[in-house]
Amino acid sequence: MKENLTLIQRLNAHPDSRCWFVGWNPNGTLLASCGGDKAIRIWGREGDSWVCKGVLEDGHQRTVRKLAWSPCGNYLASASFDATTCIWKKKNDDFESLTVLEGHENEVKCVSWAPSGNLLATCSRDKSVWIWEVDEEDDYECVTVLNSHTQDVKHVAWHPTQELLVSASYDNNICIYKEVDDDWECQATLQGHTSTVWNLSFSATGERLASCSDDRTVKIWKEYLAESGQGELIGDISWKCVCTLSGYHGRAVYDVDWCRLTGALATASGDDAVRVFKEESSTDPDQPLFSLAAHMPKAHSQDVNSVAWNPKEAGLLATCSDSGDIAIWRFQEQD
Amino acid sequence: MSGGTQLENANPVIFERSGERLQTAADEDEDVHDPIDDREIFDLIRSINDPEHPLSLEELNVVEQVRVKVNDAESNVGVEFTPTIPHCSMATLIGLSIKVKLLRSLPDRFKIDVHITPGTHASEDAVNKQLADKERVAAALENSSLLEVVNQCLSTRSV
Amino acid sequence: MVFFFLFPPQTHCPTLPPGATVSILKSLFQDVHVQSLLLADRACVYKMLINVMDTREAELKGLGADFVFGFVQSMDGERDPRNLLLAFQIAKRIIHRGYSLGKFAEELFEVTSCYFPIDFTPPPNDPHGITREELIQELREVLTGTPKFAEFLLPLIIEKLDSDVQSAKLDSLQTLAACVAWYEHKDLAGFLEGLWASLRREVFQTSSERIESAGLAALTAITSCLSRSVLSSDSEDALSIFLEMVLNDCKHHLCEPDLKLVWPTAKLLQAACSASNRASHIIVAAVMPSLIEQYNSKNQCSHRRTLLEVMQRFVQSVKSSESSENEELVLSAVCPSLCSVTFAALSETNGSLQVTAMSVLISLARQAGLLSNSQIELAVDHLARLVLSDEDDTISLAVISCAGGLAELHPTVFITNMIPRIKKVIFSESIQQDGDSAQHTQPAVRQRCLSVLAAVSIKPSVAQESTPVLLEVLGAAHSGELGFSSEEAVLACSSLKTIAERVEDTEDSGRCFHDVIVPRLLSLALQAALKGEISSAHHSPLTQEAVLSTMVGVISTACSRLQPTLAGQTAVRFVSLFLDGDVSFLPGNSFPSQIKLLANHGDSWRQSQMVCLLMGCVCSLPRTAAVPQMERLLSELEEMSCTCSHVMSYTSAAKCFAGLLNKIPAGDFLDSRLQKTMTRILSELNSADSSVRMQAFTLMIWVAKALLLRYHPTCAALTDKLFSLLDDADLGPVAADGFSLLMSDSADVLSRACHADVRIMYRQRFFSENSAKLVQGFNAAPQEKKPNYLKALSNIVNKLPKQVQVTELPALLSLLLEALTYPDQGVQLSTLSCLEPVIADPPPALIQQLEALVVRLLPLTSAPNMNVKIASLRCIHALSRFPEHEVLPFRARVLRALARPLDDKKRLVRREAVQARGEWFLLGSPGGR
Amino acid sequence: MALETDDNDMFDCILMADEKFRGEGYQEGFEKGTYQGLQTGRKHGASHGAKLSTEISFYHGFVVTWKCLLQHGPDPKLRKRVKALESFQYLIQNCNCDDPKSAKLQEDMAKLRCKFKQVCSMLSIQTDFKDYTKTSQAASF
Repeated sequence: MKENLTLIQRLNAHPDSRCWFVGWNPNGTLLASCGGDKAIRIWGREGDSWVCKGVLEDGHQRTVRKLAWSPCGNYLASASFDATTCIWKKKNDDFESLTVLEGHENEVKCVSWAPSGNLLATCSRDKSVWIWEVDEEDDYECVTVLNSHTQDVKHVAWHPTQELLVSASYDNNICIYKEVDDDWECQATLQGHTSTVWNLSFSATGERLASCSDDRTVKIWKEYLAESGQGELIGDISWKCVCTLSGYHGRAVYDVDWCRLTGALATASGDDAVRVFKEESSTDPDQPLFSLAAHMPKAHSQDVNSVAWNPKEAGLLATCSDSGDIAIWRFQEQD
Repeated sequence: MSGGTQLENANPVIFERSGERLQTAADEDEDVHDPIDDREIFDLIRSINDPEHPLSLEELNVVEQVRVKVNDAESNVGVEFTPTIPHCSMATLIGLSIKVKLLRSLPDRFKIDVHITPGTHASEDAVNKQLADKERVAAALENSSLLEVVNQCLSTRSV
Repeated sequence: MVFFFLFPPQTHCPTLPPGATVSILKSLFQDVHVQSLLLADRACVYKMLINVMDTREAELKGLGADFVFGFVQSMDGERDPRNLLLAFQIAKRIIHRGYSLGKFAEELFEVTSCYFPIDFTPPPNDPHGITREELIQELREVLTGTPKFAEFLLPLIIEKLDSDVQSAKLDSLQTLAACVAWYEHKDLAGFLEGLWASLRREVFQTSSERIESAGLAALTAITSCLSRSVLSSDSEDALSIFLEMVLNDCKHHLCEPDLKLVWPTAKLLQAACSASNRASHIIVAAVMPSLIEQYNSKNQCSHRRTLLEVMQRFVQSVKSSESSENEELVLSAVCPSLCSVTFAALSETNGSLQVTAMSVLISLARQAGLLSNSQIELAVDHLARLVLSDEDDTISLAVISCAGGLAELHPTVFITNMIPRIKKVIFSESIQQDGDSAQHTQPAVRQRCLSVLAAVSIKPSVAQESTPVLLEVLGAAHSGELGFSSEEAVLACSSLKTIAERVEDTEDSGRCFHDVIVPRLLSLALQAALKGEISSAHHSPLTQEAVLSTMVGVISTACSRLQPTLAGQTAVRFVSLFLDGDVSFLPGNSFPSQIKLLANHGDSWRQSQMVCLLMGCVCSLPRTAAVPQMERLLSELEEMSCTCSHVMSYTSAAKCFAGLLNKIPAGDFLDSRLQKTMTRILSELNSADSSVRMQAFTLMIWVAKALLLRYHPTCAALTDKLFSLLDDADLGPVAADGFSLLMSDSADVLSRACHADVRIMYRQRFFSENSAKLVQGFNAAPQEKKPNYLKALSNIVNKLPKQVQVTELPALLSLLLEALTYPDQGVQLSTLSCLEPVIADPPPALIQQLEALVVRLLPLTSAPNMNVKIASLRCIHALSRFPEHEVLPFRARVLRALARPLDDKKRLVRREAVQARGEWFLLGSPGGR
Repeated sequence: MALETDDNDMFDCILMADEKFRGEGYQEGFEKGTYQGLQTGRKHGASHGAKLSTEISFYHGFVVTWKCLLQHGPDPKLRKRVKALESFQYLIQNCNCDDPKSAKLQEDMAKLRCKFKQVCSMLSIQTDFKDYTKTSQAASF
């Protein structure tokens, strides 16, 4: 059971530093990583091994915390502790810095692109979430500043199909935002975690949301529409926690990623392990059961910070760690 | 922080430094494996300078050997520290210094937890949570003014 | 500028008619505005003034206060530090040579004090090399020079103490301490409160130790000033009033339950207390009782220990009066309760409390005539109990030193009480219940007893009692009674040695060793040797090398301290014993008639190795003592060293030979003797198939050393031979090690302690004469021989004083760096240990080699051998102090490399790694460096 | 009789004195207390009110000025900005600062500050006058 997560390659991606994040481009050909060395690295396949295709340096003065590929795959956004967000544009095989989004008072913790590609969300320790609008000529304009959290905002993520934004925070809560007559509002606040919520990931359809936390659990939230059933009925959407994965992780869970192809749920944890959970087939959607499908105890020599399923190649998994390493895994199901 | 400004707790009780660890024959013996033990961890942190007094954390009894727990085999370290006064605004800084000292001095296989001794500080939970948040610790160490204070706490050259 | 031609600085001008000086000066002061002159000309004026002050003092004093005024005007507004130094000198002369200040005291003060505190920092590479310290010192001597300044200076100091600038505080405090030395009570009276307030603040809220101690020193100075002046003062007692103020502000801190501020308070009060006998009386009376009461009321150990330490410091700081006969002692009132507290603490279970208590005990005992006999008895009882019972090392160490201290002050109690008890314990033999075997006192206890015996024997009277016990132990060990181990025999010997070193050198202590101890040792050793030959039953530990060599230590220490007559006798006895088997002076006779200790006994090494005892004696005697039958002695020793097959025997013989040779006065006898030996040595060494090459080599190296020490020319021939041997197939490595023997002091022979003829700087001399040869040899040598040269090199450089290393380093650096890459641990270790001090203060040549240095050092931090790891880590630690811009580029690399030793299996390695890595982290980081 | 009563009176006074004085003492104390309480309360309220109103009026002035600057311009970009300014203005006007007790005031202020940040960003103004919005200082992390 534990053998079905196999290491394909290990890359010393950010030597003498930590690697904070790894992310695949939409068609799964490129992997982007960033870390404490203020650098962004682009990795691509050559033959059957992964090699560094490029390094994006001196875009930021401090740690680059997270990255986001635009849905079209031609833009890369980077969030940094230097309080700025940088937009990089792909020029054939190279990337060039397009603009720098300023406004946050301190560390920007996360950036995320809406499915349409017209909206960009950023969040920061200054407790605010900003939404930016992108126009044809690559101009970015802040359309709103949201202050629904009382603490450091750790993560923002967009719904895969709708213009729905979720954010996770040091205040243990998750907020869900929606645009109501061209003004963004916090629609719901999901409470349940007992410590910092580090990361969020929607299921393929977006009716379910996975959250992971410093409280060493992963929670699955499900959307319940108001009685009338009509989707467009604005307001009183509600999300309920339908499942809590506890007792699996030895320390904080820093990242969770829900594979859009297989539905497998991968987690990255401070206990150096990478785990994959599968939903038991034919379980009640209101009380789903997830079981540990794979567990790689010493996946990295230090904390695992990020985990990402390849969007096109089912079972291909990338992880990264405080050790500065990136690891590429293959997850095979065995019946 | 600076010598000139009025101290929050101008007159702390001063405790005596414990002597150097006694060396045993085993220490000299190539073949013996000395596990990392509580005293060793304590020796790492006891000499840290307090951010506002010209004294070490040991002399202020902020750290004590009994509040250090290490498990070499399982690679984890737990340290509890006791702020000199329950409203000490330096608590976070002291905790940060301890954490950084351990990060710099221990093999990276170790998981390091630094907490305030239960019931000894007004905003105990907040401080503990902040110290446990590695993202914020990392950010703190990129903040030169914070890093400066921490380095001064860790520097061996006397102020 | 006519004056400058008239008064060329530093020259006397007798031609000048009397009175001319005065008029010239007058017009100078009137017509010249000095500060508008050029720097150099101003300097000229000052030099001229100094000059005339030295030559024409009387005339100048005739000018009266006008002279002072003139000077004040001319220096007013001086900016240049060089000129300031001159101006200050003039001011000093004015003050110290009693020029009348008239009504210009304040002016003179103003014009100088405006530079206080000095905040001058010399420009980089300043050619005039004027330091801030010079200026501070000069100015201080001016300001503190006369009580006339008191009314101006003291307020100024109080003001400056408020400054946030640390250096200003420090300077003010030191100036305060300095000026008070000259003042009387009346000069201080008005400012005491202000001064005290500032001092208290500085000590309570200090941010640096230097300021704290300066503050305390100032307080002491003030207190002693008041103590002085009170004798003359008519009405109120200034001292007690001041101390009352101090006590009122402080005392309550000593009584606060949570001991807040105990330490700073105690320090203040102790500073005052140490100022004078009267101060001690007042403070102690006011403080001690409440401290003792506090102690008894506390039950938390850490609190008690703190209090006890505070008390100990007070006892220490008490100043006993010069004429203490009739006066009652400061502490006599509190002594009883203090003792009971101390004894109570001694019987506590808490170790640190006991240790503190012992330090109190010592400080009490140091107060002459304070402790009563019964109290000392009691103290000794406690110590004895601790020696016999307590397992903890720290405590037993403390006990031993405490016992030593007490025994020096109160020997009798130890003779009557301690020693008998210890003796009883050492030789006690209790049968276990199950009765299978005789159960002796545990080794640990015995060891402590033996060390205590050594520690307490400083007074001859005590030694008289303690040494017999130790000899008895050896006797028992020899005859195998009571199961004494050879370790215990060794310990007994080293205790004897300690006594031989520490016992006060008196007629009868010397006698005791000459008459009793040395003969007894000899006879024991001899019995053991002979017994060993016959019965193979019980082998006496006294034939073991470890025991013998410590015995040598005893004998040589004893002999080196003998008075001439006794020395002569001893020499005769030993020589006749070893040459003619004369055992007459040995106790416990029953020796066979025919003993020939120096004859070649084939395999009977037990007798032949006895020669080391001979060495211990004849090589350590004062050079005045004549050694009889020298010629015969030398030839027999040479014979033995070249023929005997037992390592210790032939080595000792060689050492003994060398030891004697070193002291033989230069002349034909010496040269002819040397010739014989040289030819023999060389012939043996040159015949490749000789069976005794090793022996010959040993003799050679020791002879070489003997000659090297006394700068004897023949030495060169031997060292050349030694160099050539570095290429020798079998002797190569030994030869390399030989160099460390040449360069290092040997414990038991050829040392200054043994009155050997040791010239100063013989190492440097040897080095400068031979380093070139070494380098050539290295370059010429075949690859597989090179290590020998490197080892030899590091052996030599290792022992050189640092300044020599630094000067010679450039020539050798490449070799040393190469040495680091050789796998031989010995080479690595010695190279590292000689690199470390050089790195700590690097010459330019080294900085250029930085890259190479780092490349070679880093791998060594994960070497197999822990000492190599430690040494290399120390070097890397030292590297972090190189100029920042030089080392910064290596930071990441070093930090990465040092991550591994952090997880080393040896704690000592980890410790070094942590320290080194910590420093490198601080490099180039804000607040770091 | 009279005497007696007198006596009683006298004794009464003496007996009662204690309570009487305690009562008076209490009264005085109470009044003093209330007065001082009010005083400090007023001071506190005043200073806070002042802070708030300066902040709000600053925003107001800010909006008005920028609207003037941007008003007449066809450029769609400008329009957006004006729109943003208008919504900011709307918030300012509907901020119920007349009721200091209401929790809504805090909400509104939060909204205002957010909007301010957004507008600044839109107008690409270096908000170096962050006195109102700035929350963190150097030593925090």
